[in-house]
Amino acid sequence: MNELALQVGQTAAPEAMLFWILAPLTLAAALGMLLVKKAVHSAILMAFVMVALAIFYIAQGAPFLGIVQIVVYTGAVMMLFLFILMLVGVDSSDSLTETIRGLRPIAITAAVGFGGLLVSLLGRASIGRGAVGIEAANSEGNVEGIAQLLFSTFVWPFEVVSALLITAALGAMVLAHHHRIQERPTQRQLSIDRFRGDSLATAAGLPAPGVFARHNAVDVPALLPDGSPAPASVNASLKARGDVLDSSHFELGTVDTSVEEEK
Amino acid sequence: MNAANYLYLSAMLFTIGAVGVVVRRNAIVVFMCIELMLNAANLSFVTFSRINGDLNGQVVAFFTMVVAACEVVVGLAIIVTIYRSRRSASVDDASLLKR
Amino acid sequence: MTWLTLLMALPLAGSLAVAALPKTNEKLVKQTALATTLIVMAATIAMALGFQRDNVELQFVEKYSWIPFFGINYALGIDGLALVLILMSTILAPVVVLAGWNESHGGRWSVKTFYILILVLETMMIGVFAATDVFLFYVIFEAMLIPVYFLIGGYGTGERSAAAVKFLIYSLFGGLLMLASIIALYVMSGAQGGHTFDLAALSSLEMSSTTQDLLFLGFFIAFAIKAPLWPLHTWLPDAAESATPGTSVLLLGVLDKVGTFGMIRYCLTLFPEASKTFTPMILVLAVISIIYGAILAIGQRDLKRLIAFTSISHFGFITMGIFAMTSQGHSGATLYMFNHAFSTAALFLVGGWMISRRGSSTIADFGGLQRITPVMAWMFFLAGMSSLALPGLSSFVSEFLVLVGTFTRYPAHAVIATCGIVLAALYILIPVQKALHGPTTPGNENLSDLNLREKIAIAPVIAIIVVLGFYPSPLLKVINPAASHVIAQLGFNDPVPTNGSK
Amino acid sequence: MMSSHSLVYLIALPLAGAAILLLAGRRSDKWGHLLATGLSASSFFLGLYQLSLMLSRSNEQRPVGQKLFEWISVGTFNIDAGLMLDQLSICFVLLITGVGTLIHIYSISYMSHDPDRRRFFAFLNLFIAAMLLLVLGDSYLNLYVGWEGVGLASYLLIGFWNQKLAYATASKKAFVMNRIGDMGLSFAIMIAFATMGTVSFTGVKAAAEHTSTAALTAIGIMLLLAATGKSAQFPLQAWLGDAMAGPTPVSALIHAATMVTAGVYLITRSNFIFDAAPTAQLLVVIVGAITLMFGALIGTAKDDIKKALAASTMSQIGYMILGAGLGPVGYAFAIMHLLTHGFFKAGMFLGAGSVIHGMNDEVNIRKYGALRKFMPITFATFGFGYLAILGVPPFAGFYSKDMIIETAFNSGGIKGIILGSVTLLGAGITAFYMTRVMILTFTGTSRWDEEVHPYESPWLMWLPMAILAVGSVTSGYLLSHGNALVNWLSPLFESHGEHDEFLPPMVVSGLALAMVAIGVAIAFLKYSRSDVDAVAPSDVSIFTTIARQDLMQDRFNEAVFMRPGQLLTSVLVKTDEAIIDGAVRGVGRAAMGTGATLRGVQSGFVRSYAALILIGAVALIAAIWVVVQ
Repeated sequence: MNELALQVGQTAAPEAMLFWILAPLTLAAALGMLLVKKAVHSAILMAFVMVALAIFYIAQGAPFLGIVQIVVYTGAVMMLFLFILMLVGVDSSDSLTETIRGLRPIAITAAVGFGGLLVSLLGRASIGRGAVGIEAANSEGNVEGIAQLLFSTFVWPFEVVSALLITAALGAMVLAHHHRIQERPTQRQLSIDRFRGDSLATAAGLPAPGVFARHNAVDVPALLPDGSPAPASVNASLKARGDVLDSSHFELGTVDTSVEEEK
Repeated sequence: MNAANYLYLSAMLFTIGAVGVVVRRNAIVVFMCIELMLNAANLSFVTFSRINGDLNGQVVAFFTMVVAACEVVVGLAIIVTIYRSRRSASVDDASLLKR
Repeated sequence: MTWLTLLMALPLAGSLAVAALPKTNEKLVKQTALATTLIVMAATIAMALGFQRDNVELQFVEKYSWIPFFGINYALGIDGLALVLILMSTILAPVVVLAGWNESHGGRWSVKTFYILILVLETMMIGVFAATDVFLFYVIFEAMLIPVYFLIGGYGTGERSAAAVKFLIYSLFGGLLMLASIIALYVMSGAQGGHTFDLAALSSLEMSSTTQDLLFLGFFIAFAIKAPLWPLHTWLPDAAESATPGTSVLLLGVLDKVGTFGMIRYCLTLFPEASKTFTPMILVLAVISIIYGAILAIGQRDLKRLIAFTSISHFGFITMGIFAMTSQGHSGATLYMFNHAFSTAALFLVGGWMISRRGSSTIADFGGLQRITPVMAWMFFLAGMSSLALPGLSSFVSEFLVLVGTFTRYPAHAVIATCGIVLAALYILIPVQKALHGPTTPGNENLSDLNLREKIAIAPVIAIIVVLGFYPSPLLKVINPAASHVIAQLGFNDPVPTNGSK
Repeated sequence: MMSSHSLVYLIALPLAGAAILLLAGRRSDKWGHLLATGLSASSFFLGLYQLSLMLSRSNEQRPVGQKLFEWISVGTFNIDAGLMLDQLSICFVLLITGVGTLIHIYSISYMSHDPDRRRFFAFLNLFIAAMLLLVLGDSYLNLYVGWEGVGLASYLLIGFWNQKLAYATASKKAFVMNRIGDMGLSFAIMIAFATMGTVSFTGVKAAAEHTSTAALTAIGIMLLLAATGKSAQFPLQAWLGDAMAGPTPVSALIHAATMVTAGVYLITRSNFIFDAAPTAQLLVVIVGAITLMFGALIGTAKDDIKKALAASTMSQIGYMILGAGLGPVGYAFAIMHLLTHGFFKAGMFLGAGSVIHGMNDEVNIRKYGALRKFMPITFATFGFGYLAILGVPPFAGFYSKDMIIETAFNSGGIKGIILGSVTLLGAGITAFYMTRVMILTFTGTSRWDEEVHPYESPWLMWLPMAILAVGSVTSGYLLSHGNALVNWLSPLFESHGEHDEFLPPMVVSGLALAMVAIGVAIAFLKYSRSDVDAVAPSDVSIFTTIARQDLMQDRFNEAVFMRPGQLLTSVLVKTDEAIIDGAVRGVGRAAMGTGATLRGVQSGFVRSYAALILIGAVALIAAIWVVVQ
């Protein structure tokens, strides 16, 4: 092992300490991602891994990347993940039992083989010269160095990547765009429908939700004149989702019908 | 401390990501595992950049991040679309390729 | 003058013209196709008149660079062998169009498509015999499969799709082996003075005997599949059974000749040593084909399959003649290719008419046709006589030349092959008896005899069969120099009379 | 050899007749038969003209040749379409065209009620042309063309009424068995070319001297095979009896007078080969002897008049082949017997045709009887033929057959005694069965069915019979007078030293006549004294049964060749389907099976694809791990 390759030389002790503390934690977090049931927990563990990686970047003389990692990745991308998670249901937890027979042992065996082979290859690998260290390259500042490269050698890929970004943004919009199945009804059409409908009861429009004076949330049905809740006053999708509040306790318990009209 | 350690760490993270892609059914988790693999690769790039003493590795890692961002955007859009029609984010439910 | 390109361009132009016609005017489509094939035939004959028959070099040579990067040329040129085969193809084409006037109806696609395919096929038939660039040959060799595939699969009868697929895959398999050999030749040519696909240049390559043997086999198996040699023959009966008669004529008459043509032009020329090595084995296969094809023909119940098996027997003769390595065998084999095309064409066309009238291709369904449709019966009989090589008809000359040529060098093979002529009598006379003779069987009473169009179509074929039987010299004079040239290049001399001293 | 320009017309005239009649179709129904007869007759007169030219020249100058065009020429294999007329050919030319013309005339009347008479005449003309080509060709290959040509004509004519399946089968059988013989001719030509480098008669004759006996023997045996096929000799004799399915004039012309004698022509023509190949010659003699007995024995049991005559033909050709096999001394006698046989057998066949015609197509002699009174002319002409075939002096057969018997005895040693005895015995049996036919047909009581009213044939039919009868009476004397035929043919054959006479000619003649007398007597005793059943008795000895079945020839062929052949065919058809094509289909099925199995991998689950990618990556890294040590 001493003949070994990738003799990078001894790094500073603080870095070693950082590595040996953070690396196991990172590995544990990554493993945890696989093992936890709730996707949102996975996302949080993932965010931890990314922050840890950002720290490693900075420790290795790549402060620009480290910052980008935190800002773009942990900040934006992970937010996006969480956002989607919220959208599809943050509460749902996955079942970890395997449904495809034989897949898990195959995957684990393959992964162990893969990791083992990769590590052992790395152990044998050689680039034929000693490590240089990043200090010289960063002599004019890390950001400046990267900018130098990006706008000279890599300017063409850079432009292509920008086109890719725009395309991806457009693609996301196209994909997420909801296609109308029917033509959007015009006001005129709606009006005609109201009057030509089954009954004239809805001609004046649906009742607004909420119990006036006591409650005006959209998920509370309105009360009919006799005090019973009006189902038609709540949006159908809220009902379907089961998010309608019970309005029974806002009902008028007794309507005093005995009051005589004052003459 | 040997910089190669970062590479070993990177290899292990990559492997964990790969396993995650195979064993997890939730499309979003699968995506996160892919991100993990990409990040593992980035760690390698940064480490190689250090070993070689030039910034090319870091630039490539930068590009990787951009591409990963694009991929996440499009991928999540797809997940949302699928979820909208199937009410499920499980990759196993989208097995129409077979038929 | 660029005769050969002109010949290839004419049918292609005809197919474009057909393509431009309206789909509904079927008559005009057919007339255009017929006119095109007739023009091509006239052009071929005009070219043939300018052929110097004693010149063994390639004539009407053309060469243009096609894919310069790989040294691929569009190179054409013909010798006596190729000329005879091109003549054969272009004479058969109008006959097929005229004879199969109605066979394009009831296909999967339109009448128009049928004739476009036929005309495109004709272009390739000319090209495959005229190509002198190995790569060009290969391209046309494979491309020819496509129109035939559609002709069988789209316009055939019975299990046409299965037969077409079997034909295509079988042929492609052979073609791939050949492609491997061609690439190997190309690579070797690079090491010996520059990459080329030129036939003449490739034939002077130096290679070890093992290499030569392997490459020879690549070519030979492709050709043995094409000219079905036992045991690679099983695609043919299926294809012939399913194809329309006209397609079968082109398939057996022309396409399969590419196999035997290729054996002479490519196997013998490119690999003289390997040819000698494999001659004993090939001769055995040829003899087996002769006898086996004949016996199986006797055992067939279906008329089209029967004719297909007779062809397997005939191809055995041709192959035997080629590898007998005598001038008689070689000339005989080439003449046999020409004659076989016409006798099989006659059999298939008349058989096709019989089948389309009766609505069945089972021999047992016929009976007593001699009394009901005398002209058709006579034509079938004559075609059959030609197929069994009756002296005085064209096939006899070629068959006898092959036998004599083989006997002088390989007496045992020739003796066994000669037994085939008895079997030939059986495989022709049995269907003749069952279909034409005997009392009229139910279902046959109202069959109509040949109409004028059919008579006109079959007349030239019969005329060629009869005239060449008595006077084959014009063809033999074209063939002989080419055949002797090949034999001489291989270093063979005809055996001298032994006076029985052996 | 002198050249002539007119030989081709001998063939061209009848060939043109055939072509015109076949191509003109129904339009020539009215005059077709006349044209055909006329063309055949003109060919005959052309033949006479050639004979007269020949007679006017000296012996050596008599053969003439004509080269028409170059037929096949490849390398050293050069065959011209050439004709040659020499002393031997002219005999055949006159026999073919002469008897042929007579039979044309006969057929005008015989076939007058047949709607296809024109086609019949076309085939007859085709036959004449082919047969003339056979005898005029100047090389074995040209002969071969005529050889198969007559086979084709024979096939067409036997199967003339092919709407009857049995007749069609008979024609097919004849063609196929002939083809076996033709194969022999092919072999002979191939061997000749391989060993001598030529196949023309003159070329082979010249080369034969330098050629080894083994090669010549091989050629000879192959020629003999050819001859047995065409001439219905053992072992290829079985087709001749069935060939009687054809119209009777055909039987007279093709299957009695001309085509079946082609084998004799071939052997005589190839004398230079057989003379130098004693083994082949011995085989020829053996074949002739077997066939002459074979035919004679079959003849004794046949009730069908034409089949009885056919058996007799077979037997008589056996005599000729035997004669031809006896070498230089025998050739001329074989030819002489051939010519006389041509007359009397054709005459008898025409007589039989006349009887059949008068008896409403009845062919069974057991249903004849007492026809002498109703058909006097037929009786007379048939009777002359009968006397001629028996060899009663001075009828034709006496001269020719006795010569063969004599030569057989004189061939020396034990061989001579055996052959002589066989020929004598054959003569006796011939006398027996011919007398039987004669008695059952013309004498005794009538046994025919009620509705039959026998009548004499019209003059167009009896005239040819009469002419042939004259021939049967006189030809023998004319041909042997002053050794006319022997001297005429002698330039063609090697001169031969005098053989020791085993028996004096008078003794041989006496013996032969005695045998004939015995045969006739037995027949008289058996059939003339007692009544004959109209139905053939079934309680007969095993020998009669066997003889009735043509000595089991068909059974033998069926058991030994046909059934195994059919078995082989059906086995091969199944093998081809199951094994060879099965292998091809197996490859296809294997590919599809593999696909079906691998299809399971395509589960549709993204994760299983991902797992596969992972496995692929592992494999890749493992490969790198192994390679990059």
